[in-house]
Amino acid sequence: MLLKKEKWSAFTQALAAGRLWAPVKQDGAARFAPVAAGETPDLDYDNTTVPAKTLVFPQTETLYRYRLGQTAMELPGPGEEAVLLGVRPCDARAMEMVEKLFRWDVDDPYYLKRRALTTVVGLACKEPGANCFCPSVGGGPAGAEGMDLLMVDLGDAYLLETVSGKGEALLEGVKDLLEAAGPDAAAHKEQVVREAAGKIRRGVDPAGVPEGMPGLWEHPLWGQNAAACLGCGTCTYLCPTCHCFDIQDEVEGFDARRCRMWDSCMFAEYTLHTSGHNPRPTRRERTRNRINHKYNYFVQKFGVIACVGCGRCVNLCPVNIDIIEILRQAKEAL
Amino acid sequence: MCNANPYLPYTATIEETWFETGGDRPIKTFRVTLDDPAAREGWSHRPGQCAMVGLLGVGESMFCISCSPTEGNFLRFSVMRAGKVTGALHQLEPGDKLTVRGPYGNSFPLGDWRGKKILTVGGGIGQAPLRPVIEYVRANRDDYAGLTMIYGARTSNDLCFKGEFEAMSGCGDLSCHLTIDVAEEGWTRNVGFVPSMLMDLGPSPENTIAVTCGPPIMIRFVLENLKKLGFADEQIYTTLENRMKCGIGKCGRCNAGPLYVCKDGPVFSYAVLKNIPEAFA
Amino acid sequence: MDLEKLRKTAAEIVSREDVKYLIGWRQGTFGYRAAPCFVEDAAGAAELTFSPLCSANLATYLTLAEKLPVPRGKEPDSRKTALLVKGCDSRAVVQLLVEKGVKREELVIIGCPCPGMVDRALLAEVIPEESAPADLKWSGGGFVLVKNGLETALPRDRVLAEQCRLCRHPNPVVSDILLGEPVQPWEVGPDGGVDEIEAKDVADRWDYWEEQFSRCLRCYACRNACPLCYCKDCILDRLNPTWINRAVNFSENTAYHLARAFHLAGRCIECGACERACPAHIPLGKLNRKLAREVRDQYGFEPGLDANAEPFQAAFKPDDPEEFIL
Amino acid sequence: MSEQFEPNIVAFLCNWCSYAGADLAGTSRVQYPANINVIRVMCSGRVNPLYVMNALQQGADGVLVSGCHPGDCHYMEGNFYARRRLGLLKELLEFAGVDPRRFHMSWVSASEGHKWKEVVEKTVEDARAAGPFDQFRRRQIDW
Repeated sequence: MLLKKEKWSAFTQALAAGRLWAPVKQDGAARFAPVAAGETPDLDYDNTTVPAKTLVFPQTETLYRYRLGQTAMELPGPGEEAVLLGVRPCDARAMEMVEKLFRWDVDDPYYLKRRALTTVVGLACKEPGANCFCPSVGGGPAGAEGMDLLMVDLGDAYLLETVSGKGEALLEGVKDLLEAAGPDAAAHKEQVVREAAGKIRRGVDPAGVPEGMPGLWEHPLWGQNAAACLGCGTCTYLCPTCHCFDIQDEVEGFDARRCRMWDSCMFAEYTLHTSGHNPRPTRRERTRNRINHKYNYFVQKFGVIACVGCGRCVNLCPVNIDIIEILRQAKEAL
Repeated sequence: MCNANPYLPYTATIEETWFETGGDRPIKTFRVTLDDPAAREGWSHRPGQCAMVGLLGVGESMFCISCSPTEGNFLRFSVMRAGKVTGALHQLEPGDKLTVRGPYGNSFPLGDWRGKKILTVGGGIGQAPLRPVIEYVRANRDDYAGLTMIYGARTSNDLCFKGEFEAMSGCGDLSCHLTIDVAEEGWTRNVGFVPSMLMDLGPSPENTIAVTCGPPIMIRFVLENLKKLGFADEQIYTTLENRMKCGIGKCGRCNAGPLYVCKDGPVFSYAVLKNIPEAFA
Repeated sequence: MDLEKLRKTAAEIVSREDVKYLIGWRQGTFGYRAAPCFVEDAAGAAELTFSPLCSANLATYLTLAEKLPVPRGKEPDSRKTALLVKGCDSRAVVQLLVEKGVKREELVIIGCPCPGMVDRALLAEVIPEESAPADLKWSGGGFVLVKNGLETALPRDRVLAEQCRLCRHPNPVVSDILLGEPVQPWEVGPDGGVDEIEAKDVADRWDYWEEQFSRCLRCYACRNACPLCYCKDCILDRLNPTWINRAVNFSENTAYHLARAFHLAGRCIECGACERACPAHIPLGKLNRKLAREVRDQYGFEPGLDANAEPFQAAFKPDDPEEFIL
Repeated sequence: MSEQFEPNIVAFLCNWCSYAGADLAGTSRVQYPANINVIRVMCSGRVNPLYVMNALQQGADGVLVSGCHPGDCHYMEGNFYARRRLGLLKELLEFAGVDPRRFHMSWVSASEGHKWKEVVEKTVEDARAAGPFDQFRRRQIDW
């Protein structure tokens, strides 16, 4: 279906009748924020600093709450449906990937609940960033994996492609605003996507890396690349596929909750035993684990590289530790 | 794990507590029963499995269940006072409430070991996961060809379950070898490190399964010595411990290489572990 | 800066028996980045660079190294660490010396007088950042971007980083070897960022910081990038007692940032590393500069200049200001 | 709202002077507002700025730190350190948008029961004027 851009405002208004999240720009960076009725989101933005995962896997999430001194535990309610507008293909694909983990063996009710309640309206990329490398890891500027609906910017209109039943239902609700796509829309889309892909300058072919990783365990590349690492959580917190968390009890007066919050494998405390022993004592081991988790362990368990090539960790690492460069070195060392 | 929400624990009541050891990091054992009768009936664990024990308002930590299901319909945890949660647990007395969720992880394949001789090699608090193995084998003593236990700690006061083992060693179904690192007055048993005691005893690998747990450095030397004694990789089992938060393979931190200790473990045969470089880090 | 001389000097130093490695900067892997690098041999020294992109404060690495236990029978590595310093890096070194965080005899300090660094974001506003690593240099009073042999001049005022605009000590205050000629310190104007907040009324200030701190992810990049945040066991990480909950919300974030700023009061040397590291672009420098200003104006103290000074918060004067006391 | 807002004040008093001063006020039947929750510490120099922040986070509308007069410290110089640190903390809180009326520091000696009354009255009055301080409270968000 086709959505003319003059109908964009009406379209978003219709979506904003329910809960709608879309990127907003603030201080030079975009982030997902709720869109109130009357506001029109602007999709002209570079990728958000914090990935869309934060809406299905919030940084802090209450597991259950209770009163101190009592044993009754109250679970969160059923939650509300929400539409997530303008999600980039990398972020959407990551949500799908992380779902594999959250479905593995035991279902994680919190992630799956939010995932089920969320309709992801994706947006194909037109202007990839300087560090985008999604094609290297099996994605692409118009990949629809993990989305319910894909929008492609064709200049004067958006081409809307339904990916799932949820996306279809969403379109059904706004069908008055849409018109049928012409016969040349598909070719137009092809061209837009091809142009976008052509603008991606960085990349590395990871073929052979997952199988080769165990052989590189003691390779000096880990120490060399981790030397400058500060041990902060930027790369992992901004990674759309990083899903590690910590569980803590928090008390305020007699109200308390057990909640989970993002944690990062780059922190020393992450694996620190209470005895003081740390199985990953330095940043070398922690960096090695981060890359291995994405390019080796996850592949072994779920058959896919847990990196979507969004480039956030490269772009925002305070000391320019570059996963593309690490992979290039790893490949060279194979 | 019967709760629909895997993060939601059962409440449980402490029935009995006692100190296993003293010192600045004492070990206290808790005998616990679940409050909900249905949960109590539904609960079943196997030797080697763990459970997440928590205190509302403080936090949760993973502990191995240090009793065998053959001992009765209760749970036992032996906890060393070390950090925030364990410190708070040590304050508890009979009648106090806990939260428990689990059991988590795999277990020792005791069914497959029928007809074999079992050798356990433990050090310090590492004896806690081995205790259910010993109890289980004792309860089904006719199924197994032998049971030998080597257990050591720094001093005689650091030996867990000492009284129990001393009582057991008298009744003939267990050959019990205790050792402490440094000689002390009144100690008539062996003095020396666990790995060297293992060598001194020199158990035959024939039809034997060796199970070891203890501090990482001890495990490393015990494995070395077991290999010297001729044990095949498949005959050696150990149980790992890493920091854990969720217990169900989601939170990510307990991995040793590609294996999640909480799901794929905590019990591993050396045949598996020897290919995991991080396992003995 | 004569890069040949820099590389040659560095190569000589890392070849010395008593030097473990040299910490310097190399060209980044993309766009407007330079990366800290660890040089262990003369060949590695060829990678070193010093450009207007080398804003990372290398003094951070002096206290960051995680030491593994020395294997039995082996001597600990007592060789020196060599590092390149700009003015701000050198002030951090001095402050570390004051706090006995490092030992002077374990350092070889190579001073690089610094005409000022560019701000990556400001630069990207003028010329968008690209995938290929850019080449930037100082020229005349400003900066020049070199791309495909073409030079684009960039006015200094447009792209100079904020902390550099306010820098009073562009020349290293301590060094064993000084490369090149000292630069002429420039006129430092008013600190508009801090003034602007001071001019707000108190409720508006709260709203301003609420908006900023709400974005915080608590990735701790600000803390880890800071050359003077080097406690082995940070009190803000501790769970027992828990000063700051791990939950990420406005209240905890505010407590974290205020505590972080306070712990740097009288210690912060205003290098801007915290703000540069922040992925959420929280203007952390303003908090630190406000406190540094109060310490300077009210107490007459400026950290990181004198290695024999007393640590500010572990000292007092009988006539310290006390107008605020009831 | 006709009912007057009663602020909740946390006061850290040094054991040797201010606590004794407050005690004297009590035994001398000096009347002062009951909004003060006293926490006795051994010295004002022992008051970690994190205590102040934590009190505010846990629902205090104002915080008071009181110690011996300069020169009178039982530990010779503890209050001098407190003065330097808490003076800066006051600047920081104000810069961050915490109303300056919410945080006070005072010197009250063991014999100054009446000064204690004045200090408390001023602190309570100020906090009352500043109003309830809910913005900084730990809130269990995203339930």
